[in-house]
Amino acid sequence: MTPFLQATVYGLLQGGLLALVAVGFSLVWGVMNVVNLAHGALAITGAYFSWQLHESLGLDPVLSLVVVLPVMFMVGYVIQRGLINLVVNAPIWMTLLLTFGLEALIVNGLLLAFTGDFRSTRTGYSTNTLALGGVRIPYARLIAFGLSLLLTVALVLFIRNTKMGLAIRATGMDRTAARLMGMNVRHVYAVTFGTATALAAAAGSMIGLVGTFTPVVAGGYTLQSFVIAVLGGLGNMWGALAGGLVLGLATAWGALYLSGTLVNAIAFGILVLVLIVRPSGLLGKPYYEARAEA
Amino acid sequence: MTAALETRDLSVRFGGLKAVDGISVTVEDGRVLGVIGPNGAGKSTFINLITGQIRPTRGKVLVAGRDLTGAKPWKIAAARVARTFQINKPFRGLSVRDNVAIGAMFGAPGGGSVAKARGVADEVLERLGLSGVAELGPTELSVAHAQRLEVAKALALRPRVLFLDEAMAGLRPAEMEPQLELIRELRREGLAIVVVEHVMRAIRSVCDTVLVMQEGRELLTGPPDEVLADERVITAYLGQRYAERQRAERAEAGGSGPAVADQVGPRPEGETRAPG
Amino acid sequence: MAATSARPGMPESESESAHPELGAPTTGPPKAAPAGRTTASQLAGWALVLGLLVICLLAPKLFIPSFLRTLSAVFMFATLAQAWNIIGGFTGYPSFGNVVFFGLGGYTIAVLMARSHWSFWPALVVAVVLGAAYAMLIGIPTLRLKGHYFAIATLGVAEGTREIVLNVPKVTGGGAGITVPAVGPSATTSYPGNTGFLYYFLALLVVAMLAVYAIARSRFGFALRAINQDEDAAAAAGINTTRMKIAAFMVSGAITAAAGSIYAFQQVSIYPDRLFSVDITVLMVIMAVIGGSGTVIGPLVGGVGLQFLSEYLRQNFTDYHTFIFGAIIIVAVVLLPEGAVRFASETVRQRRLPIMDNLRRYRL
Amino acid sequence: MLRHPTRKPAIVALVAGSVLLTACANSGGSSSSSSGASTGVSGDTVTLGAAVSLTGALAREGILTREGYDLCTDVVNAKGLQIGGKKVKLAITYQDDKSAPDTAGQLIDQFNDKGNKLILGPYGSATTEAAAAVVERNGQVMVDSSGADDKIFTKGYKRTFAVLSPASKYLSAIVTAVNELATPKPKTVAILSADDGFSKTAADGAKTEAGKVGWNVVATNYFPSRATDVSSSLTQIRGLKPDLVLGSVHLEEGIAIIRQSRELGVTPMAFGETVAPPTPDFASTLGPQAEGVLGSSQWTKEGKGKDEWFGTAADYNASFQQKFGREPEYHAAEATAACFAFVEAMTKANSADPNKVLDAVAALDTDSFFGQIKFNQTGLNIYKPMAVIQIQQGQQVAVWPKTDKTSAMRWPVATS
Repeated sequence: MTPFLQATVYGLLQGGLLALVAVGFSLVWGVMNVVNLAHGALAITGAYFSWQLHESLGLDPVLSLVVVLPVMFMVGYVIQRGLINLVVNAPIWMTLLLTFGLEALIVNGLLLAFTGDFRSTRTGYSTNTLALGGVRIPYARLIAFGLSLLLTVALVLFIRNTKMGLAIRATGMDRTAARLMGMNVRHVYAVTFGTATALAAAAGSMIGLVGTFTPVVAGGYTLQSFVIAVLGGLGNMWGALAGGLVLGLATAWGALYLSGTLVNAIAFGILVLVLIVRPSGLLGKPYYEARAEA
Repeated sequence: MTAALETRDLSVRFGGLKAVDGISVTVEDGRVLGVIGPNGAGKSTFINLITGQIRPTRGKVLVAGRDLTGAKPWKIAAARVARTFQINKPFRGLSVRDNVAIGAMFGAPGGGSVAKARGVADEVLERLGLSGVAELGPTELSVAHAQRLEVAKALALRPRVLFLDEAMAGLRPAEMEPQLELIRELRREGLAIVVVEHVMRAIRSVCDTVLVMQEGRELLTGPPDEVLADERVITAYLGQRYAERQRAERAEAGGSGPAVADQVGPRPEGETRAPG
Repeated sequence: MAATSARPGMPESESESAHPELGAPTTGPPKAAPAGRTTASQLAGWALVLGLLVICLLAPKLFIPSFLRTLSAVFMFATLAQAWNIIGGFTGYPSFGNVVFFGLGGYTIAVLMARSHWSFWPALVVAVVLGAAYAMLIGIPTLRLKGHYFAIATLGVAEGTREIVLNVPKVTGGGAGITVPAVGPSATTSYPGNTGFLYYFLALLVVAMLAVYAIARSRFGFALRAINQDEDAAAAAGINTTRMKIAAFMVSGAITAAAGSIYAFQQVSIYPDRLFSVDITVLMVIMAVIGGSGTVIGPLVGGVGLQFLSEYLRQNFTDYHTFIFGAIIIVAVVLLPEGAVRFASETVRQRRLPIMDNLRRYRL
Repeated sequence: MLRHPTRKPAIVALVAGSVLLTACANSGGSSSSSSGASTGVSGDTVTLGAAVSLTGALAREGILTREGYDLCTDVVNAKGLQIGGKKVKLAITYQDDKSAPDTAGQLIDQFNDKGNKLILGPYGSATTEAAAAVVERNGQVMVDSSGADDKIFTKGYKRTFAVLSPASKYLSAIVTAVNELATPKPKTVAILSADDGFSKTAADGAKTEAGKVGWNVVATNYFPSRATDVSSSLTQIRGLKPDLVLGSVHLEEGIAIIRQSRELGVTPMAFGETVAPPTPDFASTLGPQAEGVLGSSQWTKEGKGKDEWFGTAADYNASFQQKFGREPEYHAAEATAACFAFVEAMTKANSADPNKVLDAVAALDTDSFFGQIKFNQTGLNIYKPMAVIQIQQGQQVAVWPKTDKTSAMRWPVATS
């Protein structure tokens, strides 16, 4: 029983962190119909940012978000406004290629700047765990999980209750109508992408807190974001959270009871299955546009 | 003789919404059925149910007596049922000629080679007066030509049943007449035609029967003049308040002319023109 | 709406939607010309292409061994780009998992040659058939999906297939890879060497070019283009869209599997990470799109151009080449969204560089 | 958006043609300038070719390998290399194989065309294997610095030599060392391994060795190569309470095992891992958690042996520190050793002619900062033992094989 509980707890904690990586990805996809292949690279950029602040100023990764979030928001804003907006109306593979180029640029830029060395943001509480019976909960992962929940809730509140949030939802549903209502779509898109980038960077900071990173792991996080975004339904923020938790649990249990080498196969199996059976995701309404044929 | 097209109790639900609910119609060869109703009444969905874009949840579709309920669109096309779309759907990368040739290539029974299909396309274009623009791209056409292209694409299938979904939309009155003449001509040739229109002049001038739909259901069926004068139709189309006002106006004028004036009715683009 | 036509290149004017590819295509051609008419200039163009092929056939005499190998890679990627072009360019279904056929082809010949001691040629036939069959198998469910959903589903299939290959080490060798018996007593087919592989890849490229050329002017090609432009209208015009899409995917899969087979034989030892690498898919897409997707010649131009470019960058900018390549992709996507081939023909037609048109075309 | 076949075919073909022709012409032209293929000496420079991974998954280790090669040229050129009675400069030309085996093979061909017949191995088994096949065909000579999978040496290649121990020795060395040094001896061992070829071979080696010394292997568990979350594997073995946990891993899985073991309360007497602990990132990332972890290393600065170029292992350590400002890890040392083997062979042969160098490498029997080097029929270094290190006070210290310089192994090291 203990291995099961332990794997469950760990899977949930890991899933919560992955959800934070994916929520911005899902937002961008849902609102702008852009699949951002550079999302993982932006998360890892956040990890380096936070790590650098910790190394040079001794700033705790959670505290460093005060700096990381606004700066990365601006970075995202500029990328969208200056680059992605240029091709946002193009056939979808164009944005895929553009963001792929962006990913190559960021990852190799990080490699040149920080080398390929493995990094980890090591804090005083990195090693401590909370033992509940036989189940152990590492504090760092708990913090990362809590932050995930907090930021997801904050994002939902932002989207639901602010004027800008309304604008983002409106443009996501019908851009022409939004424009007719006097919204500056370019600005709204850039804010959306900036928000997604800031959230990715926050997730990156947490990745540095609970584990190790190097520029080349960026692609892996993008792939996991795919799975989670599809699982949760595009642009659905609660869905992203649920998708992350489901993915975390599925891989933890799969590795425990089947084989550790199957975790990726499980993740991609879920992805394909969800797409075919229920392209709207677990929480979404049926997404008619997803299908070519009724 | 079996009717060219028959639907029995045709229905579809999207979740809780009954988009089309129990529509039964019969269209004989050489007859024109008009379908009218306010936006959202389910007119286009009704066509989509027949031509296979949407599968019905209940009811039957018979083409010349053959049961084609829920068949895929290309099966319907092979049964010589052709349609236009409310929003024009040209193949933008292809020339006007090739747009039409596609239908002759695949839709016509037995199909044909690319060269043969182009030959058929040229004939159709000639007939519709589009020969001059055969080499252009569909985005270079005027609205009138674009609407004709949609019809040409459908005719290339050599249909016996033809659906025209708002083929008059966006046309100026002068441009409408040739289109109406074409419909009359096709009707003389024996095609069974279903016309979905907001342009009441068109409905009155070409239809043998008119079906009025409201919220997915049949409100009324009958000859055009009768239907267009019906109180329920006016209310459904123009709303309660406007209907009352018009009734008052009519009483004042003492006239009894057609209630639904030409070219009234909500336009798909939302550019509703006030009647009168 | 005014009684004028929508101006080409101004897609956002009226029917703007937040999901452009789910609705109507976003732009139209300045002028659509008849397809499939054989003209003198076309013949001249193809004669030139053939002439180049002859030159490249003579390459073993003209060039040094490593160039043969580079050229083999160029031919292989041009072939892969062309195969992607069938499903992605013509049909408009952007497969992001086409590498799965490459890996499948490679592993088919490796397993048959290493474990069952087949010789290369019959194994190649099996690989091609399997490539087509697998395309059908995954195409039936995934080709119901549109746009990004299809792209992601195929990506998932490719990654998932790699994981399966990794998890059956008894057959595939798993992560340790598998070695084709190419030399020594266990070899079933003599190793063709650099020149041999150059011919194999060239032959395959010619096959792919001819296949796409034939498709482009056949009914099949018209059906695919119609599906790409508007699937509902295509179905209403009598096109069996399901069957056509699956057929296109199968042709694409078969050609890609053949390329993977030859590649595996050339490499001798193969590993799942390389044979199912998402990078290979991305290269296919980039080459086809930057050359000009949906054209016959574009993927060839893109494949040849980009492979040589990446080779040049790697040799001359050892530390920065990926960085530069990424930047070039970004610039190319922004400036040549319609591909080099259309850019060139537009330049000639308008007698000026249509860069600003391209910039405006997809801008928000 | 034209969906036509060749609308302007002439133009299009012209574009395609010019691209192809320019490319052909360029490459053809540049090749003609290559020279010196027969002697390997062009002017007064000997150039070795090295395909290393500078981008992609192996970029980290590839760059470390390049540093080892760079140090070799620095030291050799400072002391002066004499071949054929004249002083020649040693140079290495690098190309990035992008961590892809096919690219590595292609690069070896390119080196061959440019007259680079002497090849320094890439990083990693897959790339090395691809390179070895090409080297054999082209009649080049390669000294492999890090391709350790035993598979490479079962193919009968005559032109590839490895200065390092094969994969099967990586983890079994820790078993041997612990069995020799530990009291109380562990009775049970759990092996965690990545699922790539190299790691699996190493895990198999340890399993065999553990059987020989009479330990009970309670679990052998695999996870995906380069995984950063191995918690499920650890959860599975936690209940088995193994005395020793061995990891056949790369750096990221190695760090994850230690870190997540602490998180999950997996507390054996000790952990031992391949590859990861000798890498500086390991101790710097894990901090106190790294204390006591055993690692297998191809080389330690406490090793015996010396040569005229680099001196002793300690001297090598010093010169590396001087150049790069930090201590070398074994990746760099084995790279330098591969380069050293070429230098030594060229000196012995008094030529850079590939065939003469090949014979000289095959006949090499020399002491070095890397230990004694002598190759057997398959190209493996017969004298090469693995070393075992332990992290003590944040530093890696050699604990095995026993010499007068090595420190005592701390045992058991389990904490909390």
